[in-house]
Amino acid sequence: MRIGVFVCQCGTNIASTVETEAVAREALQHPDVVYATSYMYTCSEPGQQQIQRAIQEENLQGVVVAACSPRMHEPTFRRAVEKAGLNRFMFEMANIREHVSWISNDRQANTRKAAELVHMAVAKLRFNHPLSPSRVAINKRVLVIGGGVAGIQAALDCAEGGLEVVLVERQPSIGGKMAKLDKTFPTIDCSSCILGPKMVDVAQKENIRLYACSEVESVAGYIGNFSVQIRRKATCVDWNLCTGCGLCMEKCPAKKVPDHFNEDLGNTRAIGIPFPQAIPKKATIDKEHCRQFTRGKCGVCKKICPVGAIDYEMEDEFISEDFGAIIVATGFDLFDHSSYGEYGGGRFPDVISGLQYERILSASGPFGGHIQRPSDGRQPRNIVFIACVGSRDASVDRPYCSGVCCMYIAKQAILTRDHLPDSNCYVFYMDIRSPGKNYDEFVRRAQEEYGVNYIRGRVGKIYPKNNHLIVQGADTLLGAQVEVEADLVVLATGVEASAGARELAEKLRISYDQYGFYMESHPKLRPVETNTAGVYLAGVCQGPKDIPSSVAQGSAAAAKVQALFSRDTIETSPQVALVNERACVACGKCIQVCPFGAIQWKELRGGIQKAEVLPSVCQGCGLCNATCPPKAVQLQHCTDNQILAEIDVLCA
Amino acid sequence: MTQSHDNPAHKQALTIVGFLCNWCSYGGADTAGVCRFKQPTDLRIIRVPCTGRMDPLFIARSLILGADGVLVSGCHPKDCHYAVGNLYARRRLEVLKRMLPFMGIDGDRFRYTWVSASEGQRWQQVVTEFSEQIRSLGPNPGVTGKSAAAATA
Amino acid sequence: MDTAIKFIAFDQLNSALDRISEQLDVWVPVASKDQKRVIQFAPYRPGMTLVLDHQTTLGPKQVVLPQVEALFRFDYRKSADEPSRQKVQLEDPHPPAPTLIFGARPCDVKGFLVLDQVFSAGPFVDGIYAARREQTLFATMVCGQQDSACFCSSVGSGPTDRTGSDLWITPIAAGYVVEALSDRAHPVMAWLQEAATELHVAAAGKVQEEAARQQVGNLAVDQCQQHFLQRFADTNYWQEVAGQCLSCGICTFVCPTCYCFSITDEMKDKHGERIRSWDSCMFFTYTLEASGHNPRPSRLERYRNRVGHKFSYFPEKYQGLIACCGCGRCIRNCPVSIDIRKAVQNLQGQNHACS
Amino acid sequence: MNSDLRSELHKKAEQAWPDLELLIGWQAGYDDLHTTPVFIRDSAEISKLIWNPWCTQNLAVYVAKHFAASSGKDDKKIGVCVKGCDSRSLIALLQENLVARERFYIIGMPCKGIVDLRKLHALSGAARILSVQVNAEQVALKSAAGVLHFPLDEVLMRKCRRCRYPNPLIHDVLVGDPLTPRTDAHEAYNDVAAIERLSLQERLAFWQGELDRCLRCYACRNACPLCVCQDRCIAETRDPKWLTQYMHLPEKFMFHFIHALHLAGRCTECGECERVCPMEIPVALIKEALNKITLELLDFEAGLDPQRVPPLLTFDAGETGI
Repeated sequence: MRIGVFVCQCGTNIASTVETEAVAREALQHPDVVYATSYMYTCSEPGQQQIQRAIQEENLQGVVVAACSPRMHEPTFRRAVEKAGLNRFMFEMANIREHVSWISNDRQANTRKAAELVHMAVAKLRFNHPLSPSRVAINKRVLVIGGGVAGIQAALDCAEGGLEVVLVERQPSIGGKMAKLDKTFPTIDCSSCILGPKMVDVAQKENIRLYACSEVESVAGYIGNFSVQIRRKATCVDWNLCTGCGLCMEKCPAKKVPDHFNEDLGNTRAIGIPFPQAIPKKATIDKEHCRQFTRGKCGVCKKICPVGAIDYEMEDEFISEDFGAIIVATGFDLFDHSSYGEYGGGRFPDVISGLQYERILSASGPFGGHIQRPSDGRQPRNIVFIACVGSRDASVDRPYCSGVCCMYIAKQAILTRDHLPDSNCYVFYMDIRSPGKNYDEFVRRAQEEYGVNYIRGRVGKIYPKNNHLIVQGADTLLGAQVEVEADLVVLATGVEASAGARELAEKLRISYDQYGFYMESHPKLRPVETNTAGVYLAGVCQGPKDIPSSVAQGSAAAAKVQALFSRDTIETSPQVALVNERACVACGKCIQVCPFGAIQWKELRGGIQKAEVLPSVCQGCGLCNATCPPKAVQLQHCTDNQILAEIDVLCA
Repeated sequence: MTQSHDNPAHKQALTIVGFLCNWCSYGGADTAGVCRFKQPTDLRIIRVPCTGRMDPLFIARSLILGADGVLVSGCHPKDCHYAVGNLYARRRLEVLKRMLPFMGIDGDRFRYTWVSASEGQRWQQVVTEFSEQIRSLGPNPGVTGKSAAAATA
Repeated sequence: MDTAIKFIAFDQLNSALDRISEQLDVWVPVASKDQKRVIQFAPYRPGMTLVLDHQTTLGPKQVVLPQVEALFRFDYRKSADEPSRQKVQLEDPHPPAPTLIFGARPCDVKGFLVLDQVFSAGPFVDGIYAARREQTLFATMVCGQQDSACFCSSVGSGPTDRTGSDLWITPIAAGYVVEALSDRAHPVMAWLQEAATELHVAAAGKVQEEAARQQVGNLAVDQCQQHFLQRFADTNYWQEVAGQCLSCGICTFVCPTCYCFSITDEMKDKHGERIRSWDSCMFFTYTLEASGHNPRPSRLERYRNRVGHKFSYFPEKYQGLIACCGCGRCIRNCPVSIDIRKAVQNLQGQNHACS
Repeated sequence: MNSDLRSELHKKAEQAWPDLELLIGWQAGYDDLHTTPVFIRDSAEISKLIWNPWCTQNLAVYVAKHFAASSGKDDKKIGVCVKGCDSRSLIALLQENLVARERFYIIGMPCKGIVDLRKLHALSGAARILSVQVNAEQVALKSAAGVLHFPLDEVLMRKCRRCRYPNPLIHDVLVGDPLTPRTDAHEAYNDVAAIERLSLQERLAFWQGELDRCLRCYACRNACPLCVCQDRCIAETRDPKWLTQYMHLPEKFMFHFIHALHLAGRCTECGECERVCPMEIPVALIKEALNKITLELLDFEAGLDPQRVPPLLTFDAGETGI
């Protein structure tokens, strides 16, 4: 083999702590290396041209680039060598930036390490073989998990492009958190006025099938060919019959059922439609509170239902659907503020969360849009907003900024002043985060035009006194203690990963961070892809963000799916396991351990059994390779010999 | 690899072989780099798709041939890109870890751990701790004692 | 030059060997620590305890034909200005030093007579083997410890067979009586200080006589070349004698006459060695062809080849010399007690039980 | 001592014969101290079968390697004689679906222990052993130096002195009455514990000394009923190339790591690897150490329950402590 080695300086990113020239010089000493050089930016156009020229002029059969992480630029360089006529797998990368130059300033040790990493890459490359991808057909159906605004946007965009979409929503209605909001910042336009039509669109699009009250049970398969089992939870109402007339809800005798849609600020019935604009507009029985279930007798709704849709015996139903791609838009939950003992720990009815206040503000909310205290229905005069409750606070393991609270407090304060011009609004804040378009102007309006009192500082304590809540805090700008006699306290509760996010990630085989937010493929360059091909992210499930960003991600994910589906087939990676039939002793252990069912028996002449890998099913994990005692199964591009060659450079 | 360096921080370079899964820990090491989290320089990382790819024999061979330490790192259990690869791996790796001392090879020279792609700081901590541990153990005599001989030569 | 018969008292053995080992490399049979039964030849070091009352587990074959040896070393050197050009530099192994194998048995020495035919008798001479063989002296001991696996007398040797030896050692009650059998032995004789007395010589004569009377083994081998060829295709026969074979390499590795080897280049980066290592015809890989085809795919063909090679093909090629020294090591060490005597005896169609 | 049992064996083999195409047992070897496996294909040869404390070979070694793939003529089975320890190997093969239970007719031999020839030779010293008589629990060893008497227990193999399963755990017929096991699991790993008490340096020195004698003859591997790779063993293959042909210590360590780790959670402690080693390397200890680990860590012993999956071929997402 004739190998060329290209050591990137990455401007000064690498060159400042690694002697790239020396690394290239040493590389020339390794067997098969016939060309080695160092260059300022190997990934740049001229850098890639240099590689291509060397391939031509030096007749290179293999290329090593020592530069940044292969997770960054391996695809770039593979394309570059392929353009020059090499097979893209005749390429190896040594990571001398993230793993060398950026983690130590010891020039000598870094240079040594970089040289050894290059040596390992060369040693491995000597065992590389050209590999060619095969193609499999794509099932052009897309699954969207989560019917909040991000999921709705993704589903609509996909459907608009003619794709068949299945939208799975855990709740009885789509709409997500946005459906609960009264107005949206910074335009103060009505949330349900802008979301409602989109929800209706979902219901009306012929190529969107909506499964509400449903969850993803299991996911098998791979990009282009996922097979998903969906659990349709028993609603005890046959939705094929239910007309959404609401009669059952009217007559239901269980009247003290906490209204979750209204954040438990009011009561609802044990059967019903969560809110007037719900999509689908179908009734659901809350088994926890339904007398038929709690007391074993009632049957009022069954008697009253004009279409006979009530079915107490209904059980969860499982359906299997096949998809080519999956968009995950599972949203978020709110931080539970009861862990803040100094704010009452959930004990004071007039210390409420931001979302509860949204419901209070909402004309369709529990108080019909009149601002009143949950405790006694009195109209509050002094209202205190406390920012960063469950955000930017390492003591409750939420060190991150939820990104939306500063803005929604400003909005809520403005709306409060609008509704109750005589009221006083106070906002305790740490910093104001308002980096969006027209956002900072909006906050300034709250302060300047609406006279909201912004106090920079933390609240130390809230305690009740004479039907008021005394809010004690510090004003760090004045350096003084502040005490406000409040009637209502709104906590700007932060955003956290939704319940069950981790379990779903495990089913989808995507990663999540320590807080349960899903990991994108690359924080900047691949923001809606995951590391599992064919699974895309949209909305807050990936990290806190506001409505415009969620909608943008929904559209972006849809665009990714459209791009994927614009071809009829997809290349499958040739980095899959391969059985050497001669060495296979037919012990079956590979078949036993393969997580994907990608290995099966194959019968040769004379009834001899051998293992056989299905390359389109194999995901290339190499578990079979590690398990196979005679090493008859070898993971291509990560064979035993390749790993051994790398080890031997270091140890032998 | 027992070259000596003039820099007092590297009186003697160690050979620590790292086997990192592509999806989590390799990404975690990248994250640590991107964040400029400073780390000891003895580790040499070999990228594997999954810790499930790790035949314990790779580790045994590295230590037999005289690697001073071997570090295997993958996705957190239940968070494997391939669903269950690391669940197989942790059994196999733990069995090896317990077997090594029976054969006279210090089990402390081998560590396996789980670091996700977002845990750059944790990676820094793992590398620093393990490198310190290996440094305190000194060069691996291997099964032939060649490194010890080379050190005295 | 003093060529008289010499005597080494038991308590003088080490001092005698100390003296000899100043002049020559000396290999002696010693037990590995705590393992009384495993006896191998090892380079003599002062203070070593020799085990001379047992046959060794491994014969001294490795002294002349080591299990692994470098035929040469090679080094690729890259041209400084044109890295794609490289020169290869070869380096020969070190020349062998004069060596004495002390305490071998007649069967062990007989093994070398077989190896010599292949490596040094011509027409193709293996320089490395020949050089080492040329430098090696044998101080052989009359054998008095046959067991139920021994059959040296059956293959043209015996407990007092002096063929191939340079010195002859007879253990008597007080020590060892040493005679020179070849001119090459004279320097060694000169380093032995004590001359044997007449009493010593007489006692040695008695031991010799007693040993010479032993008929070790009753295997008849006169017609086995032909009989083997007649049995060649009789699968049932080979199933009967070797159906239980595990295909391990014990019989060949402990055999003093097995010489098959493998040649491989072992390389790291630009440096390496071409090494010769013992191979075993019992291994699947022995006749595995590059195509993947194996003409001896199962244990039966492989065991048949072992018998045929020793008792038919070899004598056919080398003037009737049987490639077996009757040491019995293959029988004694076989995990499933396969008896090569039975396999050879029954070739002739006799129903002769081997004890 | 065993003439009654021998005739019982013959009788039971005769009874089973109509359903058998082949019967694997032991026959007399080249002297009184040696037995050799016999493959009986004709009922007239049943009389060759023997059963005594010299019947050392684990005949399960032939089961997967030679006969697993072949299907019987007219549904006839393969008979195989197994001791308690050997039966565990069969179960381990069943656990891995390497053999089909219905293919085999298992003749179980409750076993009081097998004589370790090395111990006999150690007792007789240099003198040639002429004959050995075993009467109940006593051994009379006649050598050129005279007759020696000692308890049978003293010359039993190491594996027998720590045997917990003298009675075959799986069988179609039993020859003789079941016996009482001698030790509990706690004592079974005494030999491993003895090594563990050494310092790390002493352990390394111990294995360096032992493994240095290895010839890589692969007898330990080939005698192992569970080493099913055999001719494809990675100790010999060039692709992948795990080992060179050198005979340095790293190669020898590596080979034994391969052998042992491939048996982790699978070894049934039949001790054949150690018995067959011509260089008397205590290789079974390595596997025993691994068994101790898998027992403590994963609560698993190979070759007991045919339904259980070997622990390294499965996982438990919820397990803690590892």
